[in-house]
Amino acid sequence: MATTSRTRKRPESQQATGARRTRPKGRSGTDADTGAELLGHYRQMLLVRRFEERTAQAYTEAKIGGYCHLNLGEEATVVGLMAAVTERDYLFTNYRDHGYALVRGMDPGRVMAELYGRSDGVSRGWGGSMHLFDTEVRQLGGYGIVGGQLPLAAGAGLAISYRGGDEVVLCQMGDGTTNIGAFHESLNLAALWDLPVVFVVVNNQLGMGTTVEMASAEPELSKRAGAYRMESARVDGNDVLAVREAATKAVERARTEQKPYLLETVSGRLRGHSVVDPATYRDPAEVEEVRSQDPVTALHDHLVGTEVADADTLAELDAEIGGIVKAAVEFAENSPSPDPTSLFDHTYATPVPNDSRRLPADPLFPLDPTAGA
Amino acid sequence: MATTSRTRKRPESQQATGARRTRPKGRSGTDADTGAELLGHYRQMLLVRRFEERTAQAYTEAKIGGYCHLNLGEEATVVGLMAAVTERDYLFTNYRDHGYALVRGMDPGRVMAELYGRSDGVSRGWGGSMHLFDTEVRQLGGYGIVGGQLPLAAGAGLAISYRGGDEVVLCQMGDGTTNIGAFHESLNLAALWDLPVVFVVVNNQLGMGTTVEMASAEPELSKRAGAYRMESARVDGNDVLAVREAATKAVERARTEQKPYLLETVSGRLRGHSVVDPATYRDPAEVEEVRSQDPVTALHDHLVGTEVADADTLAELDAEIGGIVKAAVEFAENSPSPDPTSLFDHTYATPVPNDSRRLPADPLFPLDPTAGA
Amino acid sequence: MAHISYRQALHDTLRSELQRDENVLLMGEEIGRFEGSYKITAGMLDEFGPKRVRDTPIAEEGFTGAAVGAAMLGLRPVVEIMTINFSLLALDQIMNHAAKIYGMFGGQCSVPMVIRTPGGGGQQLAATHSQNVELFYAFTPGLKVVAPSSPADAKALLLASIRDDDPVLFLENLALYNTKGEVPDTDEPGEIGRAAVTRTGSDITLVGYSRMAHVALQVAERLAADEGIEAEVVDLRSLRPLDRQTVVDSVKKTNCAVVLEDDWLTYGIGAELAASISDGAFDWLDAPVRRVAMAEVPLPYAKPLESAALPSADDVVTVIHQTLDAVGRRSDRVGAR
Amino acid sequence: MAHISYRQALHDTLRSELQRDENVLLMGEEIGRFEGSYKITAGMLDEFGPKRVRDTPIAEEGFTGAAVGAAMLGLRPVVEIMTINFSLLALDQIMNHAAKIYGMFGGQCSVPMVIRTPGGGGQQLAATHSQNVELFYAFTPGLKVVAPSSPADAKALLLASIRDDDPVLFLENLALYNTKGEVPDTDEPGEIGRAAVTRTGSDITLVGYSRMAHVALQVAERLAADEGIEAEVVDLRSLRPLDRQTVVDSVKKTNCAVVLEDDWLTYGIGAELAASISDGAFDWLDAPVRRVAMAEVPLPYAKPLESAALPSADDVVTVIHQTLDAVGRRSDRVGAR
Ligand SMILES: Cc1ncc(C[n+]2csc(CCOP(=O)(O)OP(=O)(O)O)c2C)c(N)n1
Ligand SMILES: Cc1ncc(C[n+]2csc(CCOP(=O)(O)OP(=O)(O)O)c2C)c(N)n1
Ligand SMILES: [Mg+2]
Ligand SMILES: [Mg+2]
Repeated sequence: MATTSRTRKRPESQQATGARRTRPKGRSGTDADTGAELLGHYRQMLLVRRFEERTAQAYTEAKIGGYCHLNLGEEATVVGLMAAVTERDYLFTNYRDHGYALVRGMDPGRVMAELYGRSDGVSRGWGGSMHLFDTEVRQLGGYGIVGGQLPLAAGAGLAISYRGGDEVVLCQMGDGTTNIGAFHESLNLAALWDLPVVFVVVNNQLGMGTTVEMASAEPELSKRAGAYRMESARVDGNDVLAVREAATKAVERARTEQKPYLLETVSGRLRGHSVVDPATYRDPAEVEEVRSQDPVTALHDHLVGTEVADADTLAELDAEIGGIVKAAVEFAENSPSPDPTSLFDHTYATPVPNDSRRLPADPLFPLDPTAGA
Repeated sequence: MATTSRTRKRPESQQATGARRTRPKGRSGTDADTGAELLGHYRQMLLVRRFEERTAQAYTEAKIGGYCHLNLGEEATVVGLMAAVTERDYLFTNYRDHGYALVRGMDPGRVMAELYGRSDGVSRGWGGSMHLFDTEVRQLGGYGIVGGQLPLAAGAGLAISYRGGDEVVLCQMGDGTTNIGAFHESLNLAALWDLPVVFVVVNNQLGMGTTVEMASAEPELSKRAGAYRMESARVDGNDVLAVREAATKAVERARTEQKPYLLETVSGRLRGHSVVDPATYRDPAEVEEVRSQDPVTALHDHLVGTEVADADTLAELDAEIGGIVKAAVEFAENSPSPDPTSLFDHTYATPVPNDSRRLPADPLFPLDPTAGA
Repeated sequence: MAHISYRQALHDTLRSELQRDENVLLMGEEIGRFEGSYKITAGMLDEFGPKRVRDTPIAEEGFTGAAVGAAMLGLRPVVEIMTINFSLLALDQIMNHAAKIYGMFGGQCSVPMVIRTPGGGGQQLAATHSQNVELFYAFTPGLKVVAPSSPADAKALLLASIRDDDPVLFLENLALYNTKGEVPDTDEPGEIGRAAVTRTGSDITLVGYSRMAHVALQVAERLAADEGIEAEVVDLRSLRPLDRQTVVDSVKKTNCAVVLEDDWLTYGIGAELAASISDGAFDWLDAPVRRVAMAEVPLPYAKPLESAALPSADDVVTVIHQTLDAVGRRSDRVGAR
Repeated sequence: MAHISYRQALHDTLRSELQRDENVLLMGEEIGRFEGSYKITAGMLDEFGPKRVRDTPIAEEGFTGAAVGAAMLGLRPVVEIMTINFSLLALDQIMNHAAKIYGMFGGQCSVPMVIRTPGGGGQQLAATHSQNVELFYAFTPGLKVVAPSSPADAKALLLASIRDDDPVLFLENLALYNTKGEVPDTDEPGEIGRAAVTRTGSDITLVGYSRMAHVALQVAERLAADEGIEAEVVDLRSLRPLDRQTVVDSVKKTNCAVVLEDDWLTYGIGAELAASISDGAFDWLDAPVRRVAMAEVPLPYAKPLESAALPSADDVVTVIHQTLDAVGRRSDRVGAR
């Protein structure tokens, strides 16, 4: 199997913050250790922020096609979650997956190349924005069918448990996803079979334009864990340390007790559902509220306020990140498009006779050479 | 629409017990009113019991085909539930539906004729055991796909609510059904949209051979209502009055407050999952336990013990019921099989050109009359 | 007559049906506040309110099944499933419930509902979001399946679908939403179950539906202009029931045919057409019936791969040429190459 | 060689594969404690324990998807879906996940799993429990679909399916479980993607798969004995990939064909066969390719109605006679009627 043991490079999240952490003393009393960690988190959040902003631009320049969903406003959640898992853990996400890929340690150039549909893309150009996959960092796919990744994650947990491993599966989803049948079936299976899966609901308070209250009879989504006797928690998704702490607890519990967990992080969506959505349906006050809680700005100000870093240092960091994003775009621009002759390369892993390799105008049977001119 | 207003005969359940009831004083202190009610319930339970026993026999005589699931052991639940709804309410069930049909007021002969696949059957022989349907008594189908009836029931509730009606939908299901996606989606919709639907889990403690504990991470199934902020209750399904009381509360709440409800009744299955299942997987002690709680025997003994009726009277009643069942079988035996020429009568309600009415050997196009001999 | 887009025709028709019949209601994800993923229902929540324009949770099986139940009690729900790919999640409710309830209960209860859903590929939506699975519905007795290719048919068939007492799968197409055409002002329902000859010609028959009926017309015009080849175009319009006779009658005239489809070739919709033509016009056919269809792969995201996999107008022209070559007719007409 | 039933062949093969490979596990509803709805897995829970023979809740989408996820990490789950009707509830996981993951992520991760499920009708199970929807899987690139008709093929193809790195839909049939045949003792996997000529003959080609390949053989023997008509029988064995060449080669010899299928006619599996034969053997065919299939109705419960709707051996004989009449060959052989 492609997804089993290999030497792996240390993912970005681990480089910055180390595998096991203790809870920092609290937001106000930031000590030196916590300060360094927070700075590391800030760096990653900034990477997501700048990458996504650049992605939006590339989309409007028609460099990127299809559907494209950004993590803008979810940076603290993404980084907090990724800080809680180790490199041997597995990750499944929905289609809103760029940030996870970056923080988990995929090369930004290869992520951007995927968005560009190039052959150096993490999914070789076959997946695009919604379908980032990299065996190396055990990110086993972004999925475009709402809820589709949940049974898969339960199954990955089953494989781990079957083999007696101590890896954990983190399965991300949106708030709207908690209303689909697969949510129910997957959480029940995971709880019933004691599978090490942490289900994370990234509650950005909207489906596309649908609010949580319009879609979920129980709008405190973490409470739904009760239907499966599953432990759960709800945290502020704009607070990277709160997310990290809650996720660490969930992951460790899954690892040591082989029990699933439901974690809800509450944050906001800074833009439309996808790049093309102007989100005119949103109340300006609501948008203002979300903006006022922008986790990147907030952490910036906190770092400066607690004197972990001064504004100039952070501006330098921003410039450095800008360079990484620019290089990613250049890498993507220079990567070749997949060759049409590779169209039939990935239908099957085990080749079989009579597999169709016909292009749309190809005949089913050789044309009669005697006919016509 | 077939299912809207018509004159309806009073269903069996109403004949016996009247539409609104007050809680009897308790099982031990049976007063006269309650005694009469209980006798009525006993009569219905006995009808279900004897009908199902006769059905099992007919199946072994190969008079009945396909799958056939009996309500043996669930008589108190069936009768208690049917006593809580009025004739204007709607009923959806799973495939284990004979008892509901009888108590709801379908003619036993026409029910048996359906099991026999005859043209006088309630579904004209098209449905069989699993698919009893009768517009007259607003029993809108038994359904063979586990969970399939739940979205339908939510939709019926939607239609009532849309029109501002005060009917209630009662939607029966088994314990195993609480693990399928449709359960989650339907309960969420009903709660979200304030639909007058009472979901009833008839917990007979088994799927086919699978126990509740093997299938549900939360084996107290009524607790799953919490995921939808829905009210719920769990009652002894062998106690007809307890079921009736709990169901009445749920139905009245749905009717007056337009809120769904989840009611769980706990009883047992006296035989295999279906007529052909010898249930060898069951522990003899478990079977003995279920037998010792046989609701028909228990109510018989209670009626005698409280002197509501003596054993002879009940034996007479049994004989009378025997006659009804015998007549039902005779009716079924004498009912003609549907004519094969009616095969294409029920594909569409609105006829359209080019609809296929071909039998398996019919040509797509007229055969060339000049070819062959 | 008004010259409007396919999208507008759908929008206007839904609106007028909501006005006409209190029993009609719209249900679906994001159709209200978001005004529809493809904006077919723009403005309708404001005009008709949340009772009649109902945003649903993401629960395809649940809300589609709820529409079936509501239809059993006499409402006439029009469900939007955002794209046909997501309809797979509702397939049990569509195939085992909507399509079965009338027959399985011996004709006691009809299910008057419509499921509107767009198919389509070619938007770089990748493997799971670019499928054309109308086959599954077209295969199912008890359902009716229509697939209009023009704004006028979109209107006429939507009217017919909403007023029909059976469940109708109404197939739209992402690539058609912005196409324009003349649409009558009157509310005249079309006839479900009839194909149309949308262009007459005597050289070859092109058969298609939805987007590919549109492509067939374009190709036919181009061939007529460039090469003097006169293709007859049959737009199926209805996939179930299927109007084989109109197709076969055309082929009896032209003696050859090419089938255009947007789905995968093997077992696709076109297989039935090729089989039916080969049967019904057996003695008239001068060449095998060829199909132009999607390459049989999970559709890739990258544009060059996607383009290679999807049937194009050029592909259709190639296959028409090869077919006319096979019957020896093209060389007659355009001279030896 | 052992003379055993199709059920026994499946049972024995599952058992030996569980013994051979620690990564193989069985999952499904009622396969353990209940020993399987159709008893294929009888005794296995006792022998292998609940870790490897896993009873699941009623949650087709959930447990099928879980098998996909487990396969992504290298297990080789063999899922039983009780009947193919219930697979509709898992269709999204099968079609959008199992079948897509290898291609959609650029070939990084394979999905080595098997979904075993029986089709069938004719057991008075009524409309929702008597459908044959293998078409949906056969239509889907990324899946492999096999449909053995004999105990020997059941064994060989199940071995191949379990050892294949792609998701395989393994179609069984209720009516075949008790049929018997010779089965080799050795564990030799069959080849997915190849049809077999199971009887040679020169008068007409009969094409079928699963139960209908079995019926085709019976009909062929009967015709040979009663009328001296020698039919060649092609058992497809694999629906995806589809071995058209074997079918067409046969028809080039016999010059006519009848296709047998258990599903509905319009858009059914047989449509592709009729279309492919009509194309590939165009110049050899002496009569249209006819299909014998299920009447296009929700299948009724009552026996006389069900029998009328289902294709029978007699129906096949009728259509063979008509086809031979059409080519003028039957009158030659059996004399003018
Ligand atoms: C089964 C399915 N139904 C509908 C859609 C269309 N769709 C894509 S994203 C989305 C909203 C999802 O909301 P949420 O789960 O909150 O995730 P978010 O986008 O906010 O991250 C919808 C309805 C889909 N992709 N899959
Ligand atoms: C979707 C689906 N999966 C599987 C089945 C097969 N099946 C029929 S009944 C049954 C058990 C149902 O158990 P429960 O819900 O407890 O109902 P009970 O039979 O006990 O009344 C199963 C698995 C089915 N009919 N539909
Ligand atoms: Mg959201
Ligand atoms: Mg049960």
